[in-house]
Amino acid sequence: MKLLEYQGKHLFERYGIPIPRGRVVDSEEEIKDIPLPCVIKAQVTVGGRGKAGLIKEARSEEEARRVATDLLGKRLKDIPVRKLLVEEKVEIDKEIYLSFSIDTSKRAYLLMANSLGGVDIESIPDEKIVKEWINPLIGLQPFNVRRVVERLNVAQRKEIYDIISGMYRIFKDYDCELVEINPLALTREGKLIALDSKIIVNDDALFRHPDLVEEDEGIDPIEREAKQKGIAFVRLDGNIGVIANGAGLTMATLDALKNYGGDAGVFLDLGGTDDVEKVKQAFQLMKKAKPKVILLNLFGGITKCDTVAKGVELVISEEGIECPIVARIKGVNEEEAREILKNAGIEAVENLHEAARLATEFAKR
Amino acid sequence: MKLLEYQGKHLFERYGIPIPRGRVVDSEEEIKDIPLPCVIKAQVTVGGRGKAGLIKEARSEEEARRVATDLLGKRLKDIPVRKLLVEEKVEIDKEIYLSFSIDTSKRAYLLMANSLGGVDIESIPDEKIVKEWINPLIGLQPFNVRRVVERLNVAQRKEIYDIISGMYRIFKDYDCELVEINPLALTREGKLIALDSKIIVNDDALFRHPDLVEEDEGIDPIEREAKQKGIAFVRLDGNIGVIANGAGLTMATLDALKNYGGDAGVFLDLGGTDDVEKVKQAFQLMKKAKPKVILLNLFGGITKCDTVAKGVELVISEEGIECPIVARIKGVNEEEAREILKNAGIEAVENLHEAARLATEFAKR
Amino acid sequence: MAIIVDEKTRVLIQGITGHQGTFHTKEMLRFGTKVVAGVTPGKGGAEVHGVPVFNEVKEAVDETGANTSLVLVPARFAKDAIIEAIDAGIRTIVVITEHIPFHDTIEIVHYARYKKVTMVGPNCPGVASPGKAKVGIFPNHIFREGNIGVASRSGTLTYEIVDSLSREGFGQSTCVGLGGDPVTGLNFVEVLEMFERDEETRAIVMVGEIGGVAEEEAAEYIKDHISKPVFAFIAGRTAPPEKRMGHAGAIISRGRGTAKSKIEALRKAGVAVAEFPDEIAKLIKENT
Amino acid sequence: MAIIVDEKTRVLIQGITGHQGTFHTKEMLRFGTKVVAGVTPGKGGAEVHGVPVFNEVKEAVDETGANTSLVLVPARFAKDAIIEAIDAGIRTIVVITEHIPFHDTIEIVHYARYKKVTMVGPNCPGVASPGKAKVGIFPNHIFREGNIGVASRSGTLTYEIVDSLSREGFGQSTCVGLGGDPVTGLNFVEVLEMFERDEETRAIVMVGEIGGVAEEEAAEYIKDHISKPVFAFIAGRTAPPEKRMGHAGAIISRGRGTAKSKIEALRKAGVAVAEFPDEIAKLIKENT
Repeated sequence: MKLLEYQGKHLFERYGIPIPRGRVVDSEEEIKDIPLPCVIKAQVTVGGRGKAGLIKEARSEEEARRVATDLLGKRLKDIPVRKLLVEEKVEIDKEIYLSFSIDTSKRAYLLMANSLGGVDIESIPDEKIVKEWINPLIGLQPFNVRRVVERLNVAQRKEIYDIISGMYRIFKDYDCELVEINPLALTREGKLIALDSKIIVNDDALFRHPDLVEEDEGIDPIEREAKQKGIAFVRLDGNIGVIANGAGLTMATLDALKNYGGDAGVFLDLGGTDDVEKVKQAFQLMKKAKPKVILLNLFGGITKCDTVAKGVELVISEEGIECPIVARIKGVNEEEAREILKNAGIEAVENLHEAARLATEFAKR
Repeated sequence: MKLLEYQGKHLFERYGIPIPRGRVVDSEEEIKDIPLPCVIKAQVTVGGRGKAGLIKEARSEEEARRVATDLLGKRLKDIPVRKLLVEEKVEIDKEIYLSFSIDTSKRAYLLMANSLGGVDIESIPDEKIVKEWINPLIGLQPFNVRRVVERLNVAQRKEIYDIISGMYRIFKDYDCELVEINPLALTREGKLIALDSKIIVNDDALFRHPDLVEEDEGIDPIEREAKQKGIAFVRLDGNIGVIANGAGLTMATLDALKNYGGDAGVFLDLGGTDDVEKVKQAFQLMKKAKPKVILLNLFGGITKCDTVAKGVELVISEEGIECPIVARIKGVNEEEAREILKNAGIEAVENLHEAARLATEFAKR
Repeated sequence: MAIIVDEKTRVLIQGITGHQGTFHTKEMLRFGTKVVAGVTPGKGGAEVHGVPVFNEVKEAVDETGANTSLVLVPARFAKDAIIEAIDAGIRTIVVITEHIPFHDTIEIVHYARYKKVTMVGPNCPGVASPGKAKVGIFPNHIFREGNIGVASRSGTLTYEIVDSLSREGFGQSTCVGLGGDPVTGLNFVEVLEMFERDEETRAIVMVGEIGGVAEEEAAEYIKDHISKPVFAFIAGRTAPPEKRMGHAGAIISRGRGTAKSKIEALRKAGVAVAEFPDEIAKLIKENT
Repeated sequence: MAIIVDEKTRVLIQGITGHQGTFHTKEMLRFGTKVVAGVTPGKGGAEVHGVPVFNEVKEAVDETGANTSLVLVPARFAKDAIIEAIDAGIRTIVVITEHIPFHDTIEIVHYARYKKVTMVGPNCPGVASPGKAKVGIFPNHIFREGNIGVASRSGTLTYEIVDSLSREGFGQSTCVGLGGDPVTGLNFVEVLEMFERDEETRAIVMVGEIGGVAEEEAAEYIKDHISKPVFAFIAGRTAPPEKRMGHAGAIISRGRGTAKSKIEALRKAGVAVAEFPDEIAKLIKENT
């Protein structure tokens, strides 16, 4: 779960990391007694707010209200702007990048820092990034922080030390995949202030953090529904709806389509299930995404082929499926599944090549 | 640092471990609005309060005041009773023993439990004690607690589980060497209450716990002074004052004395020092303990022999030392040391046997 | 020989009394695996398909000599179950459970290493050495005894590939499901090393996915340390960046972990990479 | 050969610029030890008796090839310093510092084991292999090259015993100060094992103290695993229970850790136990 900037900053505040004075509003009427001049920032978790013009400044309350009205009507990558963070404008002398994340290959926590903050860390050459790996069994030690502070070349050593320590505590206490400050501003007055926050909490650990409430960001309602039902559903750019069991197999199906010139519009992983009802739900979700053709690729194991076939049959008989379905069936009970699908008017092929070719053909009609 | 019972119980309360209603008083006048019937317990850290008659009951406020007046005048192993804990009397159905300590040989934390609480754990046969070892890098896990709770055979599983978890957090948060509840009472009403607390905090970690204040228990003023000065000083039952450098050497000197029939009255380890002033302080402390003879056993290394000799000479010339001194000097600068001591009227021997024999002789005069 | 599990494997199933536990106990027994014990706290004394159930792992190990554990418990209890198994002396742990909190997994992985315990997974289908033992949830019928070592980050895709290998006459020495999480107990490099040392294994098949750099690291390792022929399939060539493709680990993040980079690295290391899952058997035929 | 430290030992001193650090740097250099670097945060660039000082251990290791660290930093910074040394690739760590918080020590000891680092101490005088290297604070003049391995929980008492051995013609292969804390990186058992394997060592001297059960465990181990003659001295025969005799570890607590139980256990294991420190040389003469 990605926290919105203001949610992250609330955590920063609780952990002693300085943030600008300011507050969150969801309408222009709330803009009163704000620090001036101010910065008004759209609260969305997708990146690229700055370039999209969703971060603006204002010098008077009147201007701030005008900016707010304007921003609250905008969208970024289809996500509507519903909240704004109004903050004092800070005069910046220097910008620093700081983050805690995970190095999956070293199986360690990774502390990164750079004194050229403010830009995307990806655009900074690797040798200019200070990296420090932390063993999870022993945790962050003072020397790790010292090594980083030393290389940032900033006089406020004690303050940075405390900020890094606070970030680490958030990282651990909240099961984070990422805690990032970019930039940490050094102001003209020599103060350090976190101008932005980026925090990603591990979804699998959310049960330990009932205090974190996901903001309704107005994301794709089908993806939301799929998430609630425990189905892996990803919307893509093409027009072929792919359903398979298992993430690897679903990806391999997407790849096979591409080999024949077809483009998937939905990635839907049934997962390991032997429940007709769940199969039905998956096809109902798929229907909502309105693909031109559905490609079903099944390797039966725990998820038995006939169970899936029954689910498909049920959806067809109860509510119909408008687009054609190409089915490739293998594994446990494949014969029974073929029979059921045949009766429902769907001819199953045995070969992924053939299925991909056929689906692409339908999609291009 | 050993916490007094009431200090430990304050920690228990903060960590959600149930304790009896009650309060601490240091005079009989404070006994007002107390729970009745009550138990009045002398607050001293030395063991054996019960047997010494320092835990009493009272059924009325008047009786309680009488008991308090009596207790506040007593001593246990020379320690005066200065505070009392007045608590509600609890009707006990069953008594449980619980503790966290350290198994130095397994280098692990040790959780011990027993359903025959209320007596000294040392008197319970080993096979009747439930033991669970916890690796310090991974910490207490739910299964450790379950294994213990399972074997205690008490219906209040959830409650015991929470009590054990709370004890572990105290153990870790406060750098404890021991956190013990003996007994944890199961009351007739089916409630669990910690009737006693025994907590030992690692002295070397006290700098991390400024909230813990050592109670002035009126312990030996010389031992207190030595502690403040960073000198290892232990009072023993004999009449020979032993000063050596290094704990092992000091112990070996005590043992050598015993071989010749002598008994040490003071164990004083100079430690590794090359400071005349500290040597002087050590001898001043020793003088206060009024030994019949002082046995100085020195193996010079970092602590140079002549430095110690100078310290002794200084004390003799400035204030005098009444009892005879037997000195055994070896190692770095031993010749210079002999010379200095000779001028101060002390003849040094080279051999521990000879020194022990001589000191014993002086002590028996 | 085979790797990780073999005829000496004595399996304990943590979470045996659940729906999955009961089902897979039967399937593993049918495979010929020595399933000697199960553990479900509070259910001690019960039996599942003739396998005795205990309350605690220590008890189960002491009574049955179990040396390998299969973890099927729910995600939030997994860390506890795994540490219990490690402390009880289990030497190999196969973790099927998915959605284990990431910070739990990373601690467990290090603790297992400290205690010199081999941990496979989490979020994996298990390990199977045909003819010897299966510790996992793979369908039984796909395997065939033979000399191909398979290591995979995927689930059903592995089944598909193993099935096609078996049909084409390429049996397996051992098939290892590494798991789809970003951090796992074993990565490709460790398993490649085991297969290289295993006399029974003649060729190695790697099934990779987008996300992370495990395949790139494997490619580096293969160059210098693997003498046996290696074949690979990488899923996710057409996956868009920043979207999790089902698995927590299957995500192209910040430009890293693309299929392209993995395939290139592997090819540079002399690995034959298939375009379709069913092409692997053909590649083996051509190259061995 | 010798154990733990030898001619390949390249020493880094953590806390080199302090009073103790400066003094012992000179003494170790005089002993012939290769002291190659020092570390004191904030003092990088300085020199101590010609030894370069760095701000960080990693830097010092990279520049000088140090493989062994001597820790002299104050107790409250010791954990940090030791983890830094372990993470920087130091293979042997000798911790002189006393009064390290106990919970810090126990974590460090496990972390060192996980990383396969040999840790000696804390609260110990160090390790010396006469003619090769001294990493510690022992006086130089007491040693003499030879074939006696010495392992001790004590400080000056060890000096005294080593000195008397040297005077009587019994030189030492290696002398190891285990440290006086209740938990230490190496105990008698581990060092006995090293001495047993060390070809240069012909006989072993143990200097024990009251407190803990390390001597009793050593006795058990000697029975089954040590073929070389072992001699011992145990300090504290007359110490009263429940009083700390100087060291944190030297305490007879709850009836355990008495000198009597240690001496009996050792004698049962065939170890000759001396009554006075200077008796050991005599016992060796009589028994070898």
